[in-house]
Amino acid sequence: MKKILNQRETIITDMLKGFVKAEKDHIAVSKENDRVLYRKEKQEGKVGIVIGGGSGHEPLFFGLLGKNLADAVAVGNVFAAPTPQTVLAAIHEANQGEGVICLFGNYAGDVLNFDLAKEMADTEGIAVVNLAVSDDIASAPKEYQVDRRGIAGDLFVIKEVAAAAAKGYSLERCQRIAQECNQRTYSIGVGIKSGTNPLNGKPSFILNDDEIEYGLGIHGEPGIEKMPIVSAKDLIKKMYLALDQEIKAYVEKEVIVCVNGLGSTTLMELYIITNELIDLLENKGFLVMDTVVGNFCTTQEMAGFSLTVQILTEELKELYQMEATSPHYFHKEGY
Amino acid sequence: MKKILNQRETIITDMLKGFVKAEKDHIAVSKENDRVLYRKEKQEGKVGIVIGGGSGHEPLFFGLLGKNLADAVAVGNVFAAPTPQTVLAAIHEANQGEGVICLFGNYAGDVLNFDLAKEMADTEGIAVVNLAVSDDIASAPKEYQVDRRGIAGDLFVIKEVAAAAAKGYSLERCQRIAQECNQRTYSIGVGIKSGTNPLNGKPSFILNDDEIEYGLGIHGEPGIEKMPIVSAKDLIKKMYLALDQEIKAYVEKEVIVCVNGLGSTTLMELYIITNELIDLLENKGFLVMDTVVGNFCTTQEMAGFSLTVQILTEELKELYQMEATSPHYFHKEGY
Amino acid sequence: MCNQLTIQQVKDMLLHIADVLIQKEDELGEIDRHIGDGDHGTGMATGARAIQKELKEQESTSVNQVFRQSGIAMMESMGGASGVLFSSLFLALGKIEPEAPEIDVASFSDGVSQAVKDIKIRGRAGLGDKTMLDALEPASVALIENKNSTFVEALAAAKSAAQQGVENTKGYVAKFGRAKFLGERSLGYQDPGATSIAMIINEMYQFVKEEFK
Amino acid sequence: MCNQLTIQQVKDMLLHIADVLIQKEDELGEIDRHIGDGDHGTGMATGARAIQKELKEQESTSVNQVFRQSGIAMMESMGGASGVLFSSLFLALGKIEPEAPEIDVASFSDGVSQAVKDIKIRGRAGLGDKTMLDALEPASVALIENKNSTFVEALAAAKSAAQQGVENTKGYVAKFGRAKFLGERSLGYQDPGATSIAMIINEMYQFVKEEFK
Ligand SMILES: Nc1ncnc2c1ncn2[C@@H]1O[C@H](COP(=O)(O)OP(=O)(O)O)[C@@H](O)[C@H]1O
Ligand SMILES: Nc1ncnc2c1ncn2[C@@H]1O[C@H](COP(=O)(O)OP(=O)(O)O)[C@@H](O)[C@H]1O
Ligand SMILES: [Mg+2]
Ligand SMILES: [Mg+2]
Ligand SMILES: [Mg+2]
Ligand SMILES: [Mg+2]
Repeated sequence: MKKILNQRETIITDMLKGFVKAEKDHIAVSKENDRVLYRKEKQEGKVGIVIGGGSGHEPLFFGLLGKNLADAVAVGNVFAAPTPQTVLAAIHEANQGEGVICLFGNYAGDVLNFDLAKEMADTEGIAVVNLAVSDDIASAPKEYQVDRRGIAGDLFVIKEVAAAAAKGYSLERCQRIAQECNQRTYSIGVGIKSGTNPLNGKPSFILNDDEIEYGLGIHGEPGIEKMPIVSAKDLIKKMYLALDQEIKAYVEKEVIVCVNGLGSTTLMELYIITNELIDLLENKGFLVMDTVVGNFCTTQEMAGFSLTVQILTEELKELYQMEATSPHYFHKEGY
Repeated sequence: MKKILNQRETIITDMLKGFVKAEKDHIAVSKENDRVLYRKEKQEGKVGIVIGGGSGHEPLFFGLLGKNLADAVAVGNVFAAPTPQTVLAAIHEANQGEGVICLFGNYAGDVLNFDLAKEMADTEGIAVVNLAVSDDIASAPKEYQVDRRGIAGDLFVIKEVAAAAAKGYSLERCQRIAQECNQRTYSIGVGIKSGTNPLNGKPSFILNDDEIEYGLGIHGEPGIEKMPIVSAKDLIKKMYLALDQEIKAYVEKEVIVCVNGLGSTTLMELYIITNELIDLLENKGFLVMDTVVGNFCTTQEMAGFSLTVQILTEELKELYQMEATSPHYFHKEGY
Repeated sequence: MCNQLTIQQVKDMLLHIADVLIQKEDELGEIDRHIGDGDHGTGMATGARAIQKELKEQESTSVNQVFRQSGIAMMESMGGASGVLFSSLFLALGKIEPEAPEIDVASFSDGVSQAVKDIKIRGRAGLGDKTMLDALEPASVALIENKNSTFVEALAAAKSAAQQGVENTKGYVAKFGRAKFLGERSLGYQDPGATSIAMIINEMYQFVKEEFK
Repeated sequence: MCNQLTIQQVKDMLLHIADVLIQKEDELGEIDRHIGDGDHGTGMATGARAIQKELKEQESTSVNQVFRQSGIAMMESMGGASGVLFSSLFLALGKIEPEAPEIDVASFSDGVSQAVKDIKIRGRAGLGDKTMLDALEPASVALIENKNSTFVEALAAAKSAAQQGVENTKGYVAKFGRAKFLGERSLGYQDPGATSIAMIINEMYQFVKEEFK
């Protein structure tokens, strides 16, 4: 493994220190738990937004702390959900008396730890709602949508639920929006070359030079199948067809799209992919309201990418269009 | 080479198409030359900002088209400066009668092509100023600062010169600022693992598993020396000492910092690096006004990074602090 | 022959288990790489180091407390699925009534049964779902069957049951944890969490065999 | 024996050179990889394809026009340092007065001398700076010396001079182009641009040898 770091024992701490130094005016470390960062500026009387998960997916999650975005983040070890104590501390930092909503990817570890934290917060009288994002259509069939794992769809769910909180909506309304927004978000990914886990220096999987992993997870978990590498056109068509099964039944036709790089896939490739995807969506009668392209949810330096499509409602559209600013994601209408 | 693309002949076109589709409300292709993109919204009566260079460094350059940033971009082939005709078309798109300033990295190819374009524009009566960014301290000694090549320092120079133009400053004043800002910008990079040129599928260089290339250029040009890989602390100290030689004499102590990833170096590593760099700067009495961390100037999926420090003046600081928005870079005070 | 474990013995046993888990980091990681995200070894090693730190730095006034300290150390350090679930094992052993300076086979067996229940409630998985339960539940059954035997006999039976459980996981399709997304592709691979459980129980057995020989 | 090149012959010669440059893409890229950014082969091949397209699609009414069309095709397609500099070679040949349907050795040699001057002005490099000039300038000198010889003799001399020039670049430290940042590390490697020049002149020689045999 060739990575620039000090000892492997301190990678998370060193990374968080660097981040807080870079963002010193805006972001601070929780006094209760050094795996928790929070946004310094508080907006009074709103539902708190906690996000979190394992490390190794940067800029998710801490890169989304910001205005009209997340209030606090619970940071786990590499690819491991944060502990209940860490999540609880994040809840404390985000809580302003209106309740807290926690958003995380749907993985056994995250569900277990966030659920425990919620139980602990309950005993303190803090109302907490947990929502596990489950956008990865490759991981379970439609009938088991809530069992799917969470991948880059996190971005849209966090964006919109945080906007709802920033608008002053109640915890109940935020929860309803979170569910709806998660339900309307569909992603699929492929792996092209494994990244390496910085703790053990090992690749997550091995592929032949002409092979890709179709439908893989963002921790390098194997996907649906290994398949030969094909052209961007053919690959995106295959992926789009899988997405189309999920979205074709909607009467609403306005969508937002995210083409997410997993680490080392170049922006050049991501835009070549974008070109194919938008054509396919438009040919099927969808109206692409906005497209974001970049590395939001990574797996270390894995080569690969995911496509995310969210079917908008009027409400979600309004939330999506709200201005938002954070170190690694921003949204601004008209520039 | 494992990259997701169609034919290699169309990679630039496909990429630009994807980008324009993703940014359809804001960015369009020039009718004069399909290698030129421009920002649709025009701010009347300002100096036009043209940026450009070879492809393969995405998000530079087209990712910086935006509000208070660049007006038009001239896109070259992979690692090859744009042709004079392309640059001229970009000048046409950016020109609003107040003259145009072209910003690009200081490479023989870019200088030759931008100079030819300027000559062509001169004959049309368009006042053009060319500024070749030369921030890479590894590429030539201090006495030959203008001979240095341009790397991630492009970001700060473009940001500030574009802000000057947006403030309505004259072409002369923009030129003076561009020179000053370039002179006060210092970078140094290291390569850890080569990226591959998508046109020929070849790595730019080969390093042993325990070797890094110190001082390399953003096209994979060899650097100062190959050296064994060391800890983040030791490496950043070495790089900082080289930077310190350049910046220690300034009476101004306020700086901005960019930690730029070359492609596949993880954000985790970049923040570990940031942590070391900011400590060193602060220990030497510098005041870090702002830090940006991410992939701005890449070399395909190369592993490696560069450090950039700019010594601010009051004028540059004010320009830097101006709000700016583009698809892949934004600046907003307070969030 | 004495058939109780004292505070010190339980401490030594847990420290020994922790040593082994740290040594096995790569092996466990490798197993997780096939059907999960490859971090199970690192997770267990992190928990093991936390146990060592806690037990070496803190006094314990009961066997229960030793287990609780270990469980909390795991829960606060590991994260992930196994952070919650493996700490449940030790936390259940810490809950045995009454607080006592030693533990016998019967209490130990009851504690493990309680752990199986807790883990099932938390994780909602059952036997055959290709999780740590496939090793822990048969081990627990073997312990209860040997409630009145010696620690050595009971743990020998538990160890074999757990190992058989690990073997069985190879034939199961995962329904919980990261491997659940794999479907049939998880067939043929053993479950990492079950492997850790079998390791832990085996090391308990090795420890008591030495201790009571 | 005839010692002039007609419009058609110049076209054929340039198409032949273009074929060879396309074949040599990898070889030239490899040379650039050592001291530059590895794209010289791609650049020349791009220019070569543009020449082929232009010359096959467009009529030409003079030898000068053939050279100009080729130069413009390169300039508009290649970019990079070599886009400007290699097109200068053909643009200079296109500027020879008067416009004519054939070209003789003397005019050709004058055109190449003019190209050397243009390239020096544009690129500010000189002999020994490890650039294409290290091949082109000696070739130009050899052509002038053989102004009154046949094309075959003149190009034979030019070809040898250019090849020697490429050899010489191995001993130079680069002062222009990407390799200039390498300092002493550029020693021992030949310059890619000079290599292309030697290739082009060699193929001109091969072409006239066939044509006039
Ligand atoms: N719901 C569950 N019930 C019981 N055990 C589970 C459950 N989910 C996961 N596990 C266990 O956790 C193990 C994986 O642990 P680990 O790799 O450390 O965590 P993660 O899956 O978060 O990476 C699995 O092998 C399985 O035995
Ligand atoms: N200033 C210059 N004068 C003459 N030739 C130059 C100059 N700069 C570069 N070259 C030539 O260009 C060649 C490199 O061309 P190429 O690789 O296609 O372009 P780039 O350097 O833009 O990647 C060098 O080998 C050298 O011969
Ligand atoms: Mg994990
Ligand atoms: Mg080049
Ligand atoms: Mg795991
Ligand atoms: Mg080159």
